[in-house]
Amino acid sequence: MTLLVPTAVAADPSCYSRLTNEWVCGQYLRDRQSEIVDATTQHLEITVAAVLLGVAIAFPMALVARRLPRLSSWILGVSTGIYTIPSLALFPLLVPFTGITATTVVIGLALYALTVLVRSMLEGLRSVPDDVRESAIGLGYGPTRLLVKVELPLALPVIMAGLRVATVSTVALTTVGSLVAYGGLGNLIKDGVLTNFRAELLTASVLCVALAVLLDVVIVVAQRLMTPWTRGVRA
Amino acid sequence: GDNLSNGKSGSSPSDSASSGSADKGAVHIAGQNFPEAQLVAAMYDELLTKAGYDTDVKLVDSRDVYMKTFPGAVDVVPEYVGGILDYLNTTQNGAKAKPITTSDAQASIEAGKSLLSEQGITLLDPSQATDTNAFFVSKDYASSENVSTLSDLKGKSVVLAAAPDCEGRQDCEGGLSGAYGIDVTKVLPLGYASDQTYQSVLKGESQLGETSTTDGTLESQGLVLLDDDKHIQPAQNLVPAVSSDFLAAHPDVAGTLNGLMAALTTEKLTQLNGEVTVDRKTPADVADEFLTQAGLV
Amino acid sequence: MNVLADTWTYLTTAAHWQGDGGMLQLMLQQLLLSITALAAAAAIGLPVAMWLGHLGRGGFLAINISNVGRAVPTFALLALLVTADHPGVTTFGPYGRAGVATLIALTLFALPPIITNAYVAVREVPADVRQAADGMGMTGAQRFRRVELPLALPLVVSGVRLALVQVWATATIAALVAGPGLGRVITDGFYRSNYPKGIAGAVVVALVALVLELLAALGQRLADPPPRRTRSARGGAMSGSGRRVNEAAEPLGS
Amino acid sequence: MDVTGSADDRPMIRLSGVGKTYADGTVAVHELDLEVRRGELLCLVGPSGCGKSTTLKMINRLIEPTTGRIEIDGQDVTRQNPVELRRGIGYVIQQVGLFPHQKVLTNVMTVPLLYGESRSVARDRARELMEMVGLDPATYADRYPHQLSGGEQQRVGVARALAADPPVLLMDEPFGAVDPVVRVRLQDEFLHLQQDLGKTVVLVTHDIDEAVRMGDRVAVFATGGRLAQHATPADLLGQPADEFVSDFVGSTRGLRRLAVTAIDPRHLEPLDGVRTGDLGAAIDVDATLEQALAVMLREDKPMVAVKDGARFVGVLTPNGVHAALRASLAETNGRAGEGGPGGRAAAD
Amino acid sequence: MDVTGSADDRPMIRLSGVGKTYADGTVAVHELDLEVRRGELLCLVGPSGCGKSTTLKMINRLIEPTTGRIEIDGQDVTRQNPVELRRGIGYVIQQVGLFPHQKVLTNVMTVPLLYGESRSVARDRARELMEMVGLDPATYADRYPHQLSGGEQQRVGVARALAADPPVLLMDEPFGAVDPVVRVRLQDEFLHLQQDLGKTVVLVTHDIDEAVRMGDRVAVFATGGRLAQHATPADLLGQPADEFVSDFVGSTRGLRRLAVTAIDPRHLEPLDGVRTGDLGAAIDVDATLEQALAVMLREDKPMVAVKDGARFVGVLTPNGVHAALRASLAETNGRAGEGGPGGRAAAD
Ligand SMILES: Nc1ncnc2c1ncn2[C@@H]1O[C@H](COP(=O)(O)OP(=O)(O)OP(=O)(O)O)[C@@H](O)[C@H]1O
Ligand SMILES: Nc1ncnc2c1ncn2[C@@H]1O[C@H](COP(=O)(O)OP(=O)(O)OP(=O)(O)O)[C@@H](O)[C@H]1O
Ligand SMILES: [Mg+2]
Ligand SMILES: [Mg+2]
Repeated sequence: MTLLVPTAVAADPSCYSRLTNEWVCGQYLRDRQSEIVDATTQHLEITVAAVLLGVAIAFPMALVARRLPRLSSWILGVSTGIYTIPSLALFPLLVPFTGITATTVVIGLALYALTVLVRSMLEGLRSVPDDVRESAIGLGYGPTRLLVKVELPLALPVIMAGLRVATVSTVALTTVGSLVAYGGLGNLIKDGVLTNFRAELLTASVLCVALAVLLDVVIVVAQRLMTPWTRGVRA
Repeated sequence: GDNLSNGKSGSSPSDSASSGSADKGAVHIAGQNFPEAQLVAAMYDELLTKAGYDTDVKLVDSRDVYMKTFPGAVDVVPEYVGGILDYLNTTQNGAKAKPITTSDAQASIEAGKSLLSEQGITLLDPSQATDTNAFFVSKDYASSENVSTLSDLKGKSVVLAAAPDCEGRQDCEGGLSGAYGIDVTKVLPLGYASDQTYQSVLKGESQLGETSTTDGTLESQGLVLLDDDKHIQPAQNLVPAVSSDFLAAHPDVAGTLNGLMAALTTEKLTQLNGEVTVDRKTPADVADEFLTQAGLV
Repeated sequence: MNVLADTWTYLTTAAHWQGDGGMLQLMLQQLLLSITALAAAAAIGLPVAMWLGHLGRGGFLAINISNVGRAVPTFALLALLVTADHPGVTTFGPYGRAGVATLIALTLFALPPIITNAYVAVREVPADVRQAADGMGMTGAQRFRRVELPLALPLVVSGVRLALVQVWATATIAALVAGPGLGRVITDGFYRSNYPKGIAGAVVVALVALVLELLAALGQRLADPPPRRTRSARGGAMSGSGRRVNEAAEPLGS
Repeated sequence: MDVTGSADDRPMIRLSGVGKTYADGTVAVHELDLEVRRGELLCLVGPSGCGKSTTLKMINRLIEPTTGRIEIDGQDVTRQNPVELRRGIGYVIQQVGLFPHQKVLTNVMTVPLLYGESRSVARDRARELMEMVGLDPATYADRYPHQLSGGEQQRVGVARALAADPPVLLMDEPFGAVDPVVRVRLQDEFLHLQQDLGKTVVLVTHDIDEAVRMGDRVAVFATGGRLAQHATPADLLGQPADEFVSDFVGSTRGLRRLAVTAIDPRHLEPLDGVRTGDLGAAIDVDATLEQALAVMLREDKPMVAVKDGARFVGVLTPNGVHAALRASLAETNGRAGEGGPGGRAAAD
Repeated sequence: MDVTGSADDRPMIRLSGVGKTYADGTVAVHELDLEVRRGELLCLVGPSGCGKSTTLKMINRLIEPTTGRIEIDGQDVTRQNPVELRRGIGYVIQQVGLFPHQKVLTNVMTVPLLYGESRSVARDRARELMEMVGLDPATYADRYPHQLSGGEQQRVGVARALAADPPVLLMDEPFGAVDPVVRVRLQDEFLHLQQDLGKTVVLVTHDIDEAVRMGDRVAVFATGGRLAQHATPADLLGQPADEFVSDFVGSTRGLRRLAVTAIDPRHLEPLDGVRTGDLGAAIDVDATLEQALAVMLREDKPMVAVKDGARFVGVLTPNGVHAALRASLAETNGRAGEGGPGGRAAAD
């Protein structure tokens, strides 16, 4: 331990050394640039993959829930139940099947996203005006086409609202992937918390926020583009 | 997809310098994700890469996770003698099983032999470097209460800031109250060597904090380690845990890792830890420096 | 499967429930924490979101800003908050160690679903209904209270329901700062490889979540009696037959 | 258009140079000048998409005009608080727009409650109005809008707008979805109401018969929100301002006048010499030509006796009806543009 | 009701004992027997809330009947795949129900695309139909439904239903929100279409004039979904089955017949002895009585010459019109219930 002091003096402590430990530190950004970029990329990839997988799972669940109203409370219950499983329990449960891989994280996060996604899809579909649905059915739309061509587009505002919440939640939740080494920025955050590494903690947190805002904007822009008819509906 | 890169994996920056031997195939290293484990894993990584292996390193939050795929998808783990044996003991024999570890490393390994072979795990030579639980107080408390060993706390009432698993354990709260007769009024589960634990002791919310013997940050924070004069800590010597099947196929790994174990001492490890946690050098850099100095690469 | 049996034993052992630090007490503490955080989020989020929905603008920004709070992992936020001077780690009444920090983190966590749903719900009230209300001389507030709010209510409540369940599940995080709640049982169990205990904690959390969900659903139904069929009603006039339309469409499979 | 007349009191509603161009460049209303007198019922008719609804919505500021000025009771509406403005103006929206979350009775009670009426007063008034629009409260009060037929919904909408008893009423195709029997009932009820209470009403309809029957005056719009003619029903039928109006009013517009033209004693033939077998029921001299013809057909007789009180004043034959119609048309043409008595006054 | 006639081919649509009771106990339709012949246009009229829309929706299974059996082309509809069933049936919904997320042109293209038409063919067909309903594609194709007026929206709905060219069409008040000029245009276009293509059509309307003008036969419903009369327009006007029908058809129902009764040479007066100054334009012997009267009024003449081809066959006076009307009514009464030629055929 006596070795510490000379080392510190000799190296002229950087702004992120434990002795100075500044919140904002350009040196840190430079020294760990590749690590930060890698973590951010991984974070983004895992988040996007998880949300997409979540949508893919939630969609059939919402359809079943709508078609069989008696099952709907069960389906919502299951999605809620899954959300309450601690990641501490869920990830080790998945590891024997999927190994210590990003897949594990993606699956886990997709499952966590179900609560929000299933609900918003169900609610979105229910919000479709009945006269529109009736005219479509009357014109000979089969259930699938009705869903794809009429109900989904009209459900979009509500579904997209759910997707926005699910996406930011997943950005935040991706950090629990550090449990199995694939936490993206979560790896840095975890380390930052553990070792009181302020620059690392702050940088990674800010990047999380930036990612969330970015994805949110992407979704909103996509929604605008996909729902041109909503513009100017209000007088 | 699996192509997602892991920030902490990959080989050390220096490995392109020296030529590797013939390609010997892949080795999967896993371990826990705290500074010392990062450091040791980085050493394994560099050594095995130099030895011609294609390495990948996955550092996870808890032993639970990698033990699900070790041995199997994971071949090599930087372990601690007491840590892995206790884990195997409790998972095989239940949470309340009688501990098989003692403060003697070799004896502990002997005691765990059947458990290890059952699992298909081989422990290589333990290092003399050891990293056991340790307990600290603030400098102020040490001087005002005049304590330097854990025995000095006998009969005193303290709040303990420690890992969430501390309560009842022989090497933690159990031993402190049992063997040392300390009155632990409350255990705050703030983590092992975590900043929260330090802060709690520094602020006086708790008097005693849990860390490791190789903690390189204590002095700089104004904290002092208390001597485990009754040796309640089981041996926690660093030891490479290797899949028995993998070892049979790649016997040269034993030599490579045993060499590293021989070169490490507790003091060295503490110093290297300090470079990682205080100076915040990257584990890979610190590992490389050490391996070069020690002539291992 | 031994683990499941042990979990059952753990759950059915009275001693694990009783007394200081027993699961019952931890559960109540966590409930208190969750409900307080939810109430705070609702008190902040609902008025802002519904007002913006009523105006029909500004929602993007409100949702986006509220998302910021949720984008930071809750444990990181908590770690940041406890290092601050205020709210810090000081004990806050029944909310325990770092109570204020925990409440802030959970409140920020609960805001996005509440704000997002409430905004969208009010915004999506059909234009002809809105216009009829304006045309009869309702003030903005009256239109809001008499027309938009009742029509939006199901979706608004659904947002709050969602937030409730999520906050409850996330409140286990208080264990990280030695705060109260069932998180302790879970972390303790999993970190000490005492799986029955950890799973028992998780099971209790899940069960309570379902009970909360059920209660919320009941409350929602009370606030919104069945004949109203609100969601279909918001769509327009044909709800009854619309429903039948679906039934009629069902048998042909997809 | 000098039909604005020499009213000594100010008009209740005055639009001057009002125009509306939608965001996409569609000109819905163009430079519109229009006055509605106090207590008058003005019908707006015109082809689909000519800007009738837009005009109506500009009056209660649901749509803001792009140009021009709208006054109600001498006050510029843009200077008024829109909420207070609308409180004085009942509004029946073309899309009906019932509140889907409220039962029928509650829908109708909405406006009185809004104005601070007590629940019981509002409920009584709502029940009364439901009766008036032909919806038995016992059956319909507790239904939700989606449980009603199209025409029933529309009637609820009318009842809702009437519930507040506002001095000005804007109605956008209020009877479009109901059958002729109910429609005539509603029209009559409404005319009585309006005469008793002297409301100022602007009623949009695409049914020229309805316009002629109900309007004190009728404003005919041409596509693009141009005012093509603003006249009494009789003048409109008798002397369309241009080809557009005459086309719009229809080639059978002369026959439409049957309904609004009173029997003229000058076209009666003397009773003497009529075979009594040829006479069916007698009608009153105040009746319209249409009613006279209807009686002849119902009785299957070639003529009908006309009485003034108890006294027979003559008989009317189909040729007499035709002559009366021609005379009435000629008369209108003669006094071109002079504000005569409304068609409705004659019809009542 | 033996008006179902002696058609040798099976009816296209047959309802037997069909009833619908809604969940809350409302009986919307009660034991209804009704047949629609192949290629026939049947109008359903009746007071608001009498079950017209419900009946229509039961035919394409948007509502399942509580009792009875519905056949289309001899097939029980409940045995058929509803989607396929509906593909063969065009449907115009009373609430219009345009797809708010699609532009006008896309709305109209919907059904052809549904049937696997290529985009370009569908687009051409949609443009054609937009022209037909009087909406210039250049102006309207790229608008969203909320940017249209009420009548414009309704017309898009009609165009959408026609786009698929289905053999059977169900139309629920398709022209209710459009002005008379456009309506007559639409009605004419539609009648031509139907005659050319021989579609079977059930058209709900509350406008008795429209029913008389368009229907081959008219079914009058009474409240509660009872069928009060099912007859040709001429029969309906001439001989209402009961008081309810005659009330519903209206006291001026005789005059309505003007529009559907052809000139009868028996009621013409000889040309000789007529002052030429009294004669205006001549009309064809195929014209209706209403057209004859309109000409007399337009020309302000007491009579009109009637030609058969190039040959003058006589003059018609108002008295002659009246006599012809009476004769036509008497004739209908005489052959009570006998399925005569439709009013429309006579009107064309
Ligand atoms: N979902 C429902 N629940 C209960 N009653 C209903 C429901 N839908 C319609 N009705 C009632 O059934 C009757 C028939 O309704 P329907 O819509 O068929 O009438 P309609 O003849 O089309 O009338 P309109 O000309 O006014 O559109 C009405 O009295 C209506 O109130
Ligand atoms: N939001 C809009 N954007 C663009 N054009 C519009 C919009 N709303 C209406 N229009 C157009 O303005 C014109 C007038 O519309 P308005 O609704 O006033 O017609 P209207 O006279 O009420 O017709 P109808 O009798 O069919 O209801 C129409 O051509 C319509 O297409
Ligand atoms: Mg309109
Ligand atoms: Mg209807």
